[in-house]
Formats: sequence, structure tokens, C-alpha cells
Amino acid sequence: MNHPILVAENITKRFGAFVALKNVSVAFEAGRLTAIIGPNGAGKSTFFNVLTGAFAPTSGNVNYDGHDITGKKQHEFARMGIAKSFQITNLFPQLSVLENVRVAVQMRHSRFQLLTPRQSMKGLIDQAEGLLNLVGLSSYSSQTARDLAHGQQRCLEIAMALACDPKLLLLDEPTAGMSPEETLVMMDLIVRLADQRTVILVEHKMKLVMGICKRIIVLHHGEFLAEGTPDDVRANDEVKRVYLGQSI
Amino acid sequence: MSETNIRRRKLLLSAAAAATTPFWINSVRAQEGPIRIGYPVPLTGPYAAEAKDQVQGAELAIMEFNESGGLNGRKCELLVRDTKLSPGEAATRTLELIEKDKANFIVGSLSSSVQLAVNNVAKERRIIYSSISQSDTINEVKDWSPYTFHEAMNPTMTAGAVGRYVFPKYGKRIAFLTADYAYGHEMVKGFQRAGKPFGVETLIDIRHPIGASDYSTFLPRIMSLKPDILFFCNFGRDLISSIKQAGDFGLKNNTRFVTPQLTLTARLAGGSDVFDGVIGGATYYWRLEDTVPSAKAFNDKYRKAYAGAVPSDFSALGYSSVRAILTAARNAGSTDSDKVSTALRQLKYDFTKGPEYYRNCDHQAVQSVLVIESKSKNMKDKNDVFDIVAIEKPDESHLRSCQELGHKA
Amino acid sequence: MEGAPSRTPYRLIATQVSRHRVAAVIAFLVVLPWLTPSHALAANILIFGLYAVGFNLLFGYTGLLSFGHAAFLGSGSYATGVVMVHYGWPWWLAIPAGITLAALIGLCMGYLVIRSRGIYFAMVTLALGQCVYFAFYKAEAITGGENGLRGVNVETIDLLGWKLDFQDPITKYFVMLVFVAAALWFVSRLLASPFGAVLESVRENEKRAAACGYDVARTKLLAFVISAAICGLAGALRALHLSIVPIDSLHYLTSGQVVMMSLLGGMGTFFGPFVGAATILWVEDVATILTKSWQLVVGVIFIIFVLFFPRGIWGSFLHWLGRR
Amino acid sequence: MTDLNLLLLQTVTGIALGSVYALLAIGLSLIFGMLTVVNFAHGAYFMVGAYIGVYVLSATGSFFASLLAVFFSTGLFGLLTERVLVRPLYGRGPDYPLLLTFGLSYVIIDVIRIIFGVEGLQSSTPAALQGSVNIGIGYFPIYRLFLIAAAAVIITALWLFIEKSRYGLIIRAGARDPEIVRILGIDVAKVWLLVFGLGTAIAGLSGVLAAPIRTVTPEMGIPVLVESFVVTVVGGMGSIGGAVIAGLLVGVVYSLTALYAPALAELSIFALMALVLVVRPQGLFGREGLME
Repeated sequence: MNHPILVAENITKRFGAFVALKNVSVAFEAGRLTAIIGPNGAGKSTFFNVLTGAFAPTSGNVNYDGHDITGKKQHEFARMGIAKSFQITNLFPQLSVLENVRVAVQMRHSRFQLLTPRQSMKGLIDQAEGLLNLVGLSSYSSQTARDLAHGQQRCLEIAMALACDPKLLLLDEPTAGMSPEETLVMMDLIVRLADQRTVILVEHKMKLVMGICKRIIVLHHGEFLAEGTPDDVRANDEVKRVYLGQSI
Repeated sequence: MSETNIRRRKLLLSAAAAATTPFWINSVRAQEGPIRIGYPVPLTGPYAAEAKDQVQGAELAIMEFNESGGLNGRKCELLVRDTKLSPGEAATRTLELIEKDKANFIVGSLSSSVQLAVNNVAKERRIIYSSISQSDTINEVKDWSPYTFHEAMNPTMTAGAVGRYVFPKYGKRIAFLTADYAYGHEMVKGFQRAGKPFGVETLIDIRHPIGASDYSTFLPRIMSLKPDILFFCNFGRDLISSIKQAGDFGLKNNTRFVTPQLTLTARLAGGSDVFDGVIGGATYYWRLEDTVPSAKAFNDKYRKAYAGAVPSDFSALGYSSVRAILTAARNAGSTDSDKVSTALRQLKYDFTKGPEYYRNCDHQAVQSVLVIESKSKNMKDKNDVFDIVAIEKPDESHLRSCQELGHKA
Repeated sequence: MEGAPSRTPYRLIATQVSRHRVAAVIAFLVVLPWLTPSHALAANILIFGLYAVGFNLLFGYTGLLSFGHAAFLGSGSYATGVVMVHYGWPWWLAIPAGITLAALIGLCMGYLVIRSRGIYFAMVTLALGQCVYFAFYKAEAITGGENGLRGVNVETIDLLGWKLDFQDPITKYFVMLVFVAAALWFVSRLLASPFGAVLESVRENEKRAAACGYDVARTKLLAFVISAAICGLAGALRALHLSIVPIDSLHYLTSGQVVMMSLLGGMGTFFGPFVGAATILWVEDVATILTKSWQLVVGVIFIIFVLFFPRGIWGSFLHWLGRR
Repeated sequence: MTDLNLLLLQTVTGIALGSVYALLAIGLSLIFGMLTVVNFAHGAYFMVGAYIGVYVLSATGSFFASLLAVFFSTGLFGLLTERVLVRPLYGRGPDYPLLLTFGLSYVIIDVIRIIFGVEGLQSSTPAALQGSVNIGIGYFPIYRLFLIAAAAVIITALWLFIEKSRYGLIIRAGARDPEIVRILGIDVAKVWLLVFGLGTAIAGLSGVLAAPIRTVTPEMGIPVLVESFVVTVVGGMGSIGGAVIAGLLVGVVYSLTALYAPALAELSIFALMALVLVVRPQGLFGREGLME
């Protein structure tokens, strides 16, 4: 087993009286494509938000590369090499597709530079164009982001997430609301991305992840249920019971 | 039409405009054409009624001047501008009046801050400004200039006269409810200055924010001190609100309410019950006609011009300030600032309320001060709301001395 | 958008104007004094236009609606006035003093408000703006309190032996225009810079900007301070223009005025603030002569724009040009 | 009068003052909690309430009639405002209704000036409530005691309406999540309309209640707006209980500062607000995250 890059220890998250996550401990291996699955209300998204720092856990902590990152600010995650895409499309809607990625790329180079024209920083534009190429959006670079089709917007978001050259990429239901064709394109892209970095994927549709993931974690009612290879999970009685009636 | 065409036309137009606009606007003031008096007053906002009176008074003076032949045939016109009671707005309007309208004189304003703003703009450009709003600051050497005249009374005179009337009559233990700005502070100083010879004791001086809507929080403490006299050193709506609320607290039962400046407009807005028995000072009150001939003459002219209306303090100030300047211009035979300034200094006049003149060192109009009491009974008509209880004759010794103000003379 | 092909002459003009936006605005400002009914009005448009430019940097480009910007206009004016009146500083040194104080107050205020968002931001800036108002109001010995500060007088400007009559309205206007032009150049560069891109991204989507690795709070704070400094410069010029500093320059209605100007002109556009300032001041100037109900006129125009032309005058015009 | 009595009297004064603040803030908070609209014309509705109240009082002689007239007329005015002006702006971001109501306040003030003149109206205390009475710690105006009672009645009525009635249930649910209300098959637009009208009606009521102690002028709503903002920020936007408690708190803080350092009274409420912002940015009773 590779060394774990991200470790969640005893995560509990309460919203008032409601317990969304109960004592969940999971270690994610470096270089793997791991999926977190579970039926509706399993606490997947809450878990994702705790992992990416959007929510502070009520108790427990998250370690990244041996450092405790619980309670760190959002922007610090990107700077440490953790990138994410959101469940609901989250772009800069009125900016051009290229500018969306260019701004994301810029983060590592210039944050408080006041007087240099951004158009003169050719290197950044080239990098952004490279990323657009990777996700297949080169021909849309001058369009406004909000005018893209849904699937393209999701791809754009991935390009933006990649802009900080992350070691760890977390994706929250990247294929939500996509057509079957778009889903295929996205899955293909995710597999390609997983070659070079650790990818953690939250997914509702179990079928999708079975073919591509090395490791799967199953949550249920806010608790850890099972973990293992797709085959292990498929064979697990508990999981079967939870996904009652669904073909796995 | 294409965009470029429009642009070219605009450019041509502005070039033409540039050609006709002289760059030396500032250097020579018109000695020909009509005499222009710029008149920045708060036409809109809370003191619009007072401003209207000021305008009517000024227009009456100008009508008379023009009917009597003007300055060697040169007629006068009044350029009324709205200050919105804002010093910034007033400064802009004054700049416009001087730079664009070539006003020969500036008269007007109705607040301490506005008159100081107008004065600063006018004096920098050596234009005579006659202020018709109360202020002590404008007399002081820092704001004053040879072109600054102050037609209105100042707090030292007003509060002094009222104080000298009330202290012997109503008692020496006094309290103040003061609007926290120059006008209020100056009035307090005026009362205390007048009270010194009487040995009055100031129990408390509470400063309230200007424009406050609720005065209740200041009243229990005043009540607990049981003063003989409570001075309301505030103006307009603040005065009405605070007098009303103090009355509600039952303060009036043991304490006499006094305010430095009791105006007809405030009294009519507040009502007879609220003001009943309140004593205050006034520049002018129309019942002066019973004793002063010039007041009778002024009232008659005013009634005739404005459908029977009686002039208020502000009408009288507007009238006498404009008439004084025009008389001085006639005496000087010119509208030149320096010549008219000299003529004003030499002027002795009686336009509305008995003899007046401008003190040489600070150009303060030395005049009589009326002390009036608000009544709720025996009223002849709706404007008969005050009794004149005392008149203090014009007397320089009641003013702060020239040295005190920082003047040499 | 950049690189979009300009097919029609309208688009061509739009592209050209936006490419040389600083030059275009300055060209307009150079001829402005001959278009307005009075030179004093032109100077006010110049000053309030710059005030709106500063405000627009925050509202239009960063998406933060402040209702406390009078604090910066006013403190800029006061600092300039106070060092001239009480300490005898020359005018050219007093202007940076105004900018500095406005920026400092911006830093303090920004530190307190930057955590709040949306509508809350508007309300808190309003209340803090009132705090600044009271502070200056109470410091009567320095600021003149309610009376305002008088005596910010400049008679002539000595430019290496070349004497300029600052009382001449045109000379005064062009001296002020030099400062405004410099500020416009700075703002234009800023907007085109990488930091400008971060501002836009914060406006567009704060969450996303943070996920990209930008410290949203610090970015906003810096924008807040720069915006304050520009408004401070506008205030400094206003003190010189009027030769007084009125206390109502700190009042919340002065904050509201700049909000109206920005929205009416077109927020998030470079020229919009000047269009808005010119429109409101002009309408006020004209409406005051025609009717006492100038506030009604201004209010109704404003409501119509909020309802039907949220892009503002200039924004709608650009939009129309772009669609031709 | 002993010092303790003075302190108590000052506190009662503060409560009377605070009950006006509380009423004002409730209306503002109600509208915000439900519609996320900050009503910048709130002070203008307060002023309109005072004008209509004084006018009806002088026409009918009945203070009670003037209260009713104001409640329904300013309420109706609010309904119209929401329906015609505010509704088209939903979904365009919270800034737009704010800007619209800011412009609207300009218009309302000037319209009142045109109808009633710029000088303001004379407003006198209803005959039965004139004078002052000894409340054990000193004399206190009867009308201000009435004001405290009236505010208590209005607040209780509103509380009963919100907690016990069917509409109240919808309002509470809607404030948490408009989606839920929509799913329940209720026309959210109607609920919002009603809430806006209710908020403005309460603003109008506070205006007519304050009229006898203040001067009724077109500009009387301007300082009131800022003060009610301070109260809602302290209490927490969208929290009705917070508005009441913060209103009273601000009144008492103002009053006690006025006793010891009158010059700082006005500043004190802003200092209180700044303190609350630093310690608890969402306000004393505000829910976290509502502002986002």
C-alpha cells in the first residue's frame, strides 16, 4: 500500500441536533483514484466539504501529507496543492472561458501585482490554453463561461482546478446532470487525470465508478460502512443491503 | 448619422463655446448693466419657509430701489439660488454666482455653517457678502474680511439681551439644553457672559446632537436639579421638539423656558400650547409697528406687496441687508467692492426697527434687540402670538470688544 | 470581449474607446467646462466623477456595495484642509495628506467590515461611516465641527516660476484635471493588472476565487483601501475647489449619492462613473431652477434605471453598441 | 430625587425610547428575514405613518382611529410597493431592492413635501394622555408610558400571529427556506407580499406613535433609518426577538450614556454596534450564514 496522502480521523459533523457524520475515519492513498459512494443522505457531500475545508468538523481532524489541515482557510488548500470542483457548477460566469482558467493559473504567480498589464504575461495565457486543450475546450476560449453547455462548464471547472497543479484533486459528483455522452467524456478525462495525481471522487451513481476506481469507500447514514476494491465492495453484504434493489 | 459625425459636431460646438467664453472672467466685474445681487438661501429643506421670507424681503428692497431710479439708471436684479441648507452646495452656488453670473454682491444664507462657507468663497474673490444669519464666528478676525458684513444679530447680543431681561425676573439657577454646534455653544457663552454681573449659577449644560428627534433622555437629570430657568440653545425643529418634550415631562411647572431666538415661523409651526410662556429674543416682530415708525412703514409696504402678509424676522433681515447695500452703492456711486464697503461702514440707517449702523472693526450691524414672550390668550389674529416685553437699545458695549475678536481697532 | 472580431463601425468605436479608455475619458473632461452651464458645475462633475470611480472600483469591479464611502471623501477633504489651515502646508503636499488619511481610515474600516458580506456589508459600512462622521464632528477644534473648515484658500499656484491664478475657474479646473487624469491612469492599469483579474473573480464568485487559492479577505481589504485612497483624492480636490470643507461631506447621504451616480452611470464600466456624476449633478442643477422637487426628479430617474436599465446609462449604451 | 431614582427614571426613559427602536427594527427585520430585502425606505414609511396619523387625528379626533388608519394605509402602500417595484427585482441580487428603496425614499419624502408642505405638521398629544404622572421614582410623561404599553401590545400581537397562526407558520418556514414553502404548494409571492406590507404597516405604526413626541417633518425618517439599522445589526438581521431586545438595549444604552456623558450619547449606540460586530458579527440573535 502507498503512503496515505489524506487522512480523516474520527470526523464528526453536527448541524444543530442533526448528526451528518459520525466518527468517520478514512485514509486515502497517494496516486490512487478513490471514490466515495453511498445512497442519498449518506453524508458524502458533508464529508467532501470537511475534507476540502469548506466545513470545519465538529470533532476529529484531517491530515494532509502529514500536516494537520483542519480549520485551514479555503485559499490555503489550493496553495498546498489541494484542488476541488464543486457539486453545483461554480465558475466566474461573466468572464471568458480563457480568463476563467487564466485567473486560476495566475494564482501561483501573481496575486497582488497592481500595475503590470495581465495581457503581457504570455506564459500564463499559454498555460491556460494548454489546460483548455487538455479538457477539450480550446475552441471555446473567447466565449463567456455562462454560455457554455453544462458538460463543458464541468470540464472548465476541472481545468480551473488543475490550474494550481494540484497533487490532490477532489471532485464532488462531476457528472451530475450530464447527458450519457457528456458523462463518458468526463469519465475518460478523470481517468487521464488520475495518472498523474491522487483523485478523490464523490459519486452518487455507483455503477460509474466501479469500472475506473481502484478503491471505493462506502458511507451510509453518516457512518463508515465499507472500504475496498470494486470487487470487495460489490461482494459486501452490508453494501448490498444498503443499495437494496439496485444492481451493483 | 454616424458616430464620428456626431463627435465632430460636438467638437465644433465646444470649440465655438470656448471661443466665446472669456478666460479673464475673474479679473473685471461688470460696472455696466444691471447690478446683480446673488442670494443663496435654503429654498428647499426644513427652512424653506424662512428662506421664502428672506426672498420676499429682498425683493421688496430691490423693487423700491428700481422704482426710485436705481444707481444712475442702473437697475438691480436678485439672483436667488438654492443652498439646500448645505455648505458645500452653497459654496458651489456662490462660485457660480461670482464666476458665471458676475454677481456684484452676495447676500443671504440661513445657518452658521452655510454663511461661513459663502463668506469664505466671497472674501477670497473680494466680493461683498452680507450675512443674514446669526453667528459670532463670522465677526472674529479669522473668518472676517473687509468685504464681510453681518446684518443679523449675533449670539452675544441676542443671548445677552434676553439674559439681562430674565435673570432679575426669574432667578439665578440656570440650566442649558444646547444643540452641539457653534450656534448653540455661542448662545450659551452669550447667556453666561450676560449672567456674570447677576451672579448666576450654571447647574448643567447638556449638549444634544443637532437634529436629534428625542430629548427625553436629557430631561430627568435637568428635572432633578430644579433650575429656575432652562435655556433651549437650539433652533427650528430641535427647539420645537425639545420644548414640547420638556413640557410633557412637566418641567414647565417650576421652571421658566427661555430660548435665545424665538421666531414667528417656529412659533407657528409648534403651536400655542407648546410655546406658551416661552421667552426669547428676536430681530424683528411685526408688532413693533405700534411703537417704531420705520417698522410701520415697512409692514405697510410688505402687506401691500404680499397680499396682506406680515413680515417675519427673516423678511426684515432680507429687506434691510439688501437695502443697506444698495443705499451704500448709491452713496458710493459705484458697485466697486472697496468703495461700497467704505460706504457701508459710513452708513447710518433705519429701515425696519429703529437706528442701526455697522461697527467699524467687524462690520456687525449694531441694532436693537427685542425680547418677546409667547402667548396663548388675547390674540388679535393668527400672527399675533408674542408680546414684546422689552427692547434693548443698540449699544456697542453689549458686543464683544474689537480686541476680543482679534481686530486691531 | 478581447479578440472578438469587430464587424461593424459601432463595434470598432466601442473597441477603440475601450482600448484607449483613459484617453477617451480625459478628452471628455477637457471639453466638459464648455459644455456645462457653469465652470463650478464642471469642477463638481470632475470631483464627484473621481469619487464615483473610486467607489466603482469596489462596487462595480469587486462587487462590494458600500454605503459609507463619504467617510473617505470627507476625510480626504479634512486632512487636506487641516494641514493647510492649521499647519500651513502647501497645497501640493496637502493632497497626499488627504489621500493618506482616507486610506488609513479605509484600512481600519475595511478591517472591521471585510468579514461581512452582501447586504450586511452595506449596512455596516453605513454605520461605520456615521462613526467617522461623529468623530470629525466632535473634533471641533481641528475640523470646525458643524461650521465646517474654512480658509482652504489657494490664490496662486507657482509652477517653477510660472504663476497660475487658482481663482480662475478654468485654471483651477485644469490643475485638478491633472490629478484626476493620473488617478484614472492608475485605476486603468490596476484593472488591467493581475490584481484586477483577482478583483473580477472575487466579484464573480467569491467561493471559486478562494478555491483557486486567492485570499479573498485580503484582496477585498486591499481593494477597499485603494478605493478609499481614490475617494480621498477626490475629497482633497474638493477642499481646494470649494475652499471650505463642509461636515456633510461625511454624511451618509453623500455616500448614497455616489451609489446613485455609479449605478446611474453604469457600474463596472470605466466611463460610467463620470456619466453618472454628470447626469445627477446636471439634473440637480437644472431641476433646482425649474422645480423645488428636484429630489423627486432624481429619485424617479434612479428608480427607472434600477428597474429597467440596471446597466446604467453608459453600460446600456455599450451594450447597445455591442449588439449592433 | 435620589441618584438611584434618577438612574431608574433614566432607564425607564431608555425603555420608552427603545420601544420605538424595537418597533422600527421589527419591521425591517421581518422584511429582511423573509425576503432578504433591506428596506432603505423604512424611515420614509415611518414618516408617512406619522403624517397620515396626524392628519386623521385632526380630522376625526380619535387617536385609535388614526392608529387603525395608519396601519392599513401604510400597509397597503407597502403592498403596492412590493407588487409594483420590488417584485420585478427578485433574483437580481440583494443590492437591487436596496437601491430601489433608497431611490424610493427620495421620492416619498418629496411627495410628502408637495402634499403637506416643507414645514411639517403640528402634532399634539391626545388629550387623555397629556401631562406626567409620578411613577414612584419621579414624574414621567403619561404618553411615554402609553408608548411602552402600545409597543408591548403590538409586539405581542405580532408574536402571536407569527407563532400561533397558520400564516405565521408559513412565514417562519419561509424565512428558513423558501423552497419548503414552495414545495408545500403555497404561493411564496403572496407570502412575501404580505410580509412586506406587514413590515411597512408596523413602520407606519411606530411613526404615528412617535408623532406626538417628535416634530412631524418630511425628513423625520432619515435619522430613524440609520438608528434602526444599528438596532437590527445589533439584534441580528432577520431575528424578531433580536430586534426587540436590541431595540430596548440600544434605548437604555443611549439613555444611560446621556445621563453620564450626554455628548457621547449618539456615539454610544454606534460603539455598541461596533463591539457586537467584533464579538459576534451575525448580531446577538442572528443566525450565522444568513448574510451570504
